[in-house]
Amino acid sequence: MNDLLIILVVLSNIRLLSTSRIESLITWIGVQGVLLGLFALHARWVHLTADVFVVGLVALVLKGFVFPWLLRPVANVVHVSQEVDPYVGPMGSTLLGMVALVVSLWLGTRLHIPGGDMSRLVVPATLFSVFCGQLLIVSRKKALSQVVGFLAMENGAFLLGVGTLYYAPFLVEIGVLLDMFVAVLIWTVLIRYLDRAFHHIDTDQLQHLKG
Amino acid sequence: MEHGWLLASLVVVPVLAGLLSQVFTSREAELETAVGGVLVTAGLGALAIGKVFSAGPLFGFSRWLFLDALSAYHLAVMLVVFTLSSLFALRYFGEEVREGRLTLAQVRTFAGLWPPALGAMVLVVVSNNLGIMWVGMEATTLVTSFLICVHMTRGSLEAMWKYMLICSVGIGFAFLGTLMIRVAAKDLPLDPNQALLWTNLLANTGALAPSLVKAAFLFVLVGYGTKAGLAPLHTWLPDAHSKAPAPVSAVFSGFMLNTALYCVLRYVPLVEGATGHTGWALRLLTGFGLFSILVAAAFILWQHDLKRLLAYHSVEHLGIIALGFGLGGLGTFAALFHTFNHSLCKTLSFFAAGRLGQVYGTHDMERMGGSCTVAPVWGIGLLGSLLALIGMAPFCLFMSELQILKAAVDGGNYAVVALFLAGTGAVFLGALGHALPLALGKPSPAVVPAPAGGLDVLLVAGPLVVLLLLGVWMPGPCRGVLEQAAAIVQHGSAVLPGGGR
Amino acid sequence: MTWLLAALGLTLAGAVLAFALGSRPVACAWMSTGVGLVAALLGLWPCAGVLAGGAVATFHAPWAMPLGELALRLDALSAFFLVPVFLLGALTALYGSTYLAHAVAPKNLGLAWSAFHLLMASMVVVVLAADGLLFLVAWELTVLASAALVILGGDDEANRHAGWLYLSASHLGTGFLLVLFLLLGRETGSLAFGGFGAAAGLPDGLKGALFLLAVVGFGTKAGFLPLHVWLPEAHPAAPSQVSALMSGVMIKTGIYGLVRVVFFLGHPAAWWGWTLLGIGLVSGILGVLFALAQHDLKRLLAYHSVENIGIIALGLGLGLLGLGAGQPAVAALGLAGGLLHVLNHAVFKGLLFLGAGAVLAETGTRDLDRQGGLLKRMPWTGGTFLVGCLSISGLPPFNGFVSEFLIYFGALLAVMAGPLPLTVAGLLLIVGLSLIGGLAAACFAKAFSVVFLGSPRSAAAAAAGEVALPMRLAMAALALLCLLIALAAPFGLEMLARVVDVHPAFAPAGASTIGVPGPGMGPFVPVPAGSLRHLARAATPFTAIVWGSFLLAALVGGVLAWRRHLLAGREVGATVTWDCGYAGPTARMQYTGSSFAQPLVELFHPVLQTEAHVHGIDGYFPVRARFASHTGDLFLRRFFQPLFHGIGAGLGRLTAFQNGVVQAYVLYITITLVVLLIGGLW
Amino acid sequence: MSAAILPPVLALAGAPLLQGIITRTKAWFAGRRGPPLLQPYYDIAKLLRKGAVYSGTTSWVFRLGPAAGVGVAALCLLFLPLGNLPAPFSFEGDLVFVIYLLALARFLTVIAAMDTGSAFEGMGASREMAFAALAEPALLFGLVAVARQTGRLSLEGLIRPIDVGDWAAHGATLLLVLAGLFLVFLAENSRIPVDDPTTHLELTMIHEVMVLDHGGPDFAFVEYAAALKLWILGALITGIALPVRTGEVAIDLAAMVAGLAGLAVLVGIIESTLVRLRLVQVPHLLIGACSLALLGFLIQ
Repeated sequence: MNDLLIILVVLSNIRLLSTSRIESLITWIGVQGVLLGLFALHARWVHLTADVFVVGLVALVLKGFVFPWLLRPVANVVHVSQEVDPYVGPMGSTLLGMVALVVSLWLGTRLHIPGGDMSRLVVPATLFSVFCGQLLIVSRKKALSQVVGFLAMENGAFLLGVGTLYYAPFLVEIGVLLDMFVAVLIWTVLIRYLDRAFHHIDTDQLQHLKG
Repeated sequence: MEHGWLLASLVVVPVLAGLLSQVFTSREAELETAVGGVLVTAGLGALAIGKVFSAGPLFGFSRWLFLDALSAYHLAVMLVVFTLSSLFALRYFGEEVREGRLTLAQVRTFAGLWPPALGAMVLVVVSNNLGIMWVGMEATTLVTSFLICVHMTRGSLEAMWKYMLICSVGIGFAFLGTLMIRVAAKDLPLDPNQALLWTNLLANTGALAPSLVKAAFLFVLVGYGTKAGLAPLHTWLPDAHSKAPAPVSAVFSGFMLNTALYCVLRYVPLVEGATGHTGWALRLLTGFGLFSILVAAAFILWQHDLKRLLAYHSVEHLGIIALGFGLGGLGTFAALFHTFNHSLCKTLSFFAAGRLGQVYGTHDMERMGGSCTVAPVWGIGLLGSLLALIGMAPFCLFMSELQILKAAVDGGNYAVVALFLAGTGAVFLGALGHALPLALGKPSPAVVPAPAGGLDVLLVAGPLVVLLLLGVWMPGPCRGVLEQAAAIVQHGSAVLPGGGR
Repeated sequence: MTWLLAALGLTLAGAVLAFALGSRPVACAWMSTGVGLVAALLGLWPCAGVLAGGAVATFHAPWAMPLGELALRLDALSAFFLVPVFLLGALTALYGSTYLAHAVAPKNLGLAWSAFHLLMASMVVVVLAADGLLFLVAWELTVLASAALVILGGDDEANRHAGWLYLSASHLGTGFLLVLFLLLGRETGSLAFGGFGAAAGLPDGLKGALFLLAVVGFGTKAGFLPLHVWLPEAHPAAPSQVSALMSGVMIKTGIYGLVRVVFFLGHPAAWWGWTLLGIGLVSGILGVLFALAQHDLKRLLAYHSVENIGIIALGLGLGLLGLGAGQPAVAALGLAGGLLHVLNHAVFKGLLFLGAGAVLAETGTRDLDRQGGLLKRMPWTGGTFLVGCLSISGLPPFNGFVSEFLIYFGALLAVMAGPLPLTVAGLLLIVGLSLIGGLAAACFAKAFSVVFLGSPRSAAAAAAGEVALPMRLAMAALALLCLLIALAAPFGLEMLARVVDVHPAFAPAGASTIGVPGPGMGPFVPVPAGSLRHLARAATPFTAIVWGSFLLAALVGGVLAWRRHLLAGREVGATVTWDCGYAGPTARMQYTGSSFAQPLVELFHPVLQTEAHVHGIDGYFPVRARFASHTGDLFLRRFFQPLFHGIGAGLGRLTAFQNGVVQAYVLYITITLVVLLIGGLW
Repeated sequence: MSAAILPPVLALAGAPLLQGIITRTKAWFAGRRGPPLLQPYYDIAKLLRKGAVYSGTTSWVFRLGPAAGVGVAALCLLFLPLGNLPAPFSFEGDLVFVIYLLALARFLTVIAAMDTGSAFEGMGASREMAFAALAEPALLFGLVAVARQTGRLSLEGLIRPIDVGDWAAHGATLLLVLAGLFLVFLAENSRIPVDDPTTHLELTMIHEVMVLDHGGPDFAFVEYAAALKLWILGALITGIALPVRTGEVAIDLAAMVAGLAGLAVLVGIIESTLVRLRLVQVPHLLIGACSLALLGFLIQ
């Protein structure tokens, strides 16, 4: 079941790479968030305590629903629905994603996780999520796509955390999620500002500062 | 446990001050509240630092918070920079408030975020828990991002966007690294609540999985390195530094970068311990350090914007510091020394650049000639700090760079010696070429000379005198502090025997 | 040592006071003169004591600075180099009391004096320091103080550029010195000079590397070609009093450092001597050639500093070759000659720069071809300048000849007695030195006659008058010294021997010198009786030269008296200069400096690459014609500028990476991470 | 000691005679009778009896030059041996002293010329300094080459020991060195092919044009100093060229005097048969002189 959830997360990443519609990006990052929330609860099911449960639930709600809920209005306000002419298109991104998958799997074999009671897929999936997030940030031009990429990266890290540790201090996990939440808030505000100042959110055109 | 609240207060007080400032409706009162919060924190910090160096490390909250020589040293540097910058902020924004160029909302943004930024950075250095340390670092990024665009312009928005995106990516990597080190310590018989404590990890480095620790360090290095401005991860830095208001730039350059590097430092003894003291982590730091120096040299040569110039100097000096740590031995000591020197010096130069920018209405160096004539106090401040930055004796930066060079020579790293000298040499040539006309050229007749007040003189003379004095005289206690801090980076063990409640 | 510390303290106090008195120029000037003179008196006394055979004085205090200690040490070598420092320091301060106000903007006067005293103090510490760190700090202070003076010397772009070039060159040179001292420190255990003597026992390869580092690092300061490029820019830009100090004394700290380090390194390899000899020949000949082609009086003098540093290097190189070949007489004479030339050059170059300053103050230009006829208007300046010209050209009976004679003597011995390599070295040196001498004479014949003789070429020159008394006094004192040093040479040999004896090869047995020979001291054979035995061979010639000088004065005086006697009562008429029958000669018909130098400049065109800008007459009717020539620095134009521009352009390409595209920035991070991960986990 | 007095006395008395011999030789070649041998003496005596006219431009430098020329030349004579006749004084390295004394005289003459402000004299002065800078190394080189033969460092030490044996052993070296020294001799004394002292075109002259403005006793001093210089360099060449070392003062003396006279005749012959080189070629000649001396040094 754990492995299944992880594979679903990987697939959701590939889906993120292969779309250029902002709407679908936001949807799928939400789906990924739900998957991760479920994974957090399921992976730690045996050792479940109240605070771990709360963390899992908060993660599920935040990543699965709150973040998309915050991002979607922004996309509407700034009137952006589609990546036009990205640096690397969906096809290319997906292919690069495959390469990243291979690299992740190789790196996964090099990183031995103590204990052995965890899914062997956690590390490659984590790395793959991170690479996918990077790929989104690098290849896309709209600010929103990059935020989604950033979230995908963070999701990868979250995957590693819950996938390998049955327990992490409540304060740390909540602190991390809180930071996440604030970050997304700031992103949304910032994107609105950008749109107001530049009348677009094409980050490739933010090139006034150089040298 | 009684120390716990002292340490916690260092985080809480500034946050409260930030909140408190929001209730005022007078721009001056808001600024003063924010500055007051910083000053109170500085007083508390001084108390804590004094305790560390007189009685050993402080611990609190089940050892989650702690202050040892290394963090106390960084805290001291931070408080100096922050206090000076706050005083300068009074001067800098006071000017703009008087001229009516700053709205209440803008002042409110600044006053509300300025002390919490200090709180976030303090949280980084007082955390024994590597996870909380990360939380503090991320909070720093989030809190400071809006400080960049106090003056909301297209440029500052662009800079803020890049800052947020790049640093978030970096911090994301750092989080992964933090998790990996936790995973590496999975098998240790530690209470899960205590497993991410640096002191505990340090006590068990031998039992950590080496490959995972290595991977963790790479993620941490790249992640925090991004925030620290090591090339080629530094790309956000010139934009953010040049577009932020001067006091913010000063804090960015003077301490935020060091905070990030401090995080990396905490990992160094762990990694070295886990990989059997082969110098693997140190070599990486050396490489990043040298590369940063060389890259910064290239950009300094061709720079036109004063604040961007200073930003690249930060890249250079963070590179020098990283190099010092990478070389180990005397280099560690020197790198810590250099941390203070660079922070103080860079703070001063950003003050001067900011104030002169107000006077000239531009940061374009070609239009800023003759600052010693236009605004003698700040002109001298800029010239002095630039000379210090490029390693002119008898400023203390010369001394610390010399010590780093000695570490390299002693280690027989001739390639490092050559590259270091070449890089700093190129920086010297380039920056001096900028500095001389900037200070001594003929000002354009359109510029109105600006008078300087007592606070200005204090803000310039104070740092300059300290920089000069430390270059020719290092008091015994200072040396002791640096040696204690250096021992922690090198062996880590220095903290353990005396530690504990 | 107490006296020296007092002198040092006084000078430092002077620096502070001058800054405080900045708004009262007159008080500031007199205070500074007083400080300079008193410090010189205080400082010269112990130096004289040590040179006269007194005990080595040391001072030691802990220094709250890692790696360093406040250790000073006054041995014969330090004392010898301190003499010109104090001497010229005092005289330039005296001169400056009226001069500096001409050269520096009023608001900067206090700062300039402050920098002057700081320069003095730091030079004293450089020469006295017995600790690497202290030496380096003082060394950098010297640079900073003198650069400040260069920049203050004028309020324009040119001065700033000169200051930039100077600081940059010094910084790059210091880089080599840092490595040098740190390496020495690593090999001998600490940065204290006391232990550096152990470096004599190091492997040859390492010693060679140390030697090269010293040559490059110190050579940059001293002005070895081709590291001299800052010198012709910075020296003319500074106020003349400071040019005198920089050219006369400050660049000698480079020689001091080189000598000190070479002495630490013990037995020299043959190629060290050849290196210095080569540098000396190139610097000497090219230095004087470039000087010959200049129109700017102070630039001309600056190039002559390169030339004289070349002569000093020739002497030192011969000394090292002699040591290497086991010819102590050649070694002693070469080293002594080189060292004595250090003192002599300080005196006559100081004099010449002060003279140039007086001319500049009166006519307002450094351009040779706008001067003329000043000897009648400025008899003191002209007379003393002539003495300087004769001295620097190495002509008897002045001091330049004495030191060159010592070097010639060593070279002659090398030719006579040495094995073949030493013979060749001696021959090269003789030819080189005589060529340098001939060219220098040509150059100073030009400089003196164009400035002081004939009739004025500009209104300013015609209106010039003699300078104030303090300036005249300083110049007269130096001119007198030019003569006195030559006349006192026979008595000075013993002092010179004490300086040379600081080298461990000459150290008298039992005497403690720096670097007491340890077990691994290397293969050189200590000469028991020190160097005096060899130098004494020059006593007879020196005495003969002194008597010859007196006789010459008597003969010339006699001839002059006879002429006076002959002309008494006869008709002595005055007329215009005969110009082949042309009845209306004008000042513009005189030979200019450029025309005077033309045959040699033409001959050496391949090296000088003088650019001529001719705007001549073509056509049948007379039009205005113009001719201008310019000789830039070959090494600056053909080597350093292209090199640094190339490096700069290469680095400039890197800036394309900061292209403003945030995606690219993130990509850098990703690539870095992936590369590190793959590399780190492979 | 008595023999040591002879060379300087002879020089002081006989120097102008060499000039007379040269002029006479040239006249003979031209088929004229020429002026009497003692004409230079008459000239000097006549000049000494005249008054003086000084240009208003000049200063004391102008007046110092001629006197210094005579003084320096006289001082040099003290260190100059004449074949086997010893010099009154000698010390190790006196050859350097003598050469630098001559340079001193030249320097003072040149600045005296420049003092007039005349373009012609400037020309001469400029050329004089340029060529001297090249002649000096050649002269020193030649003497050092001989010194290496005899192992002594004074003029007396390097000339007196040269005997027939030396010529037999190192004839080639000495010959080459002599050739070099002879070229220097011609250049230093402003003879053809370097300079033509009798031309009437100021633009092409070197030494003569420098002294255009001197008159009366000053000009007498200039002429006399030039004669002394001719003697000094001539004596060096003769001393090396003629290995007559009998120890009999009279014979040695006669040989040297004859040698000097022969040298003067040789100069006369050269001046009659060769033409002056173009000025730009003079440096080549002097570099040639240097190379000859070097070659001589190398083959020993």
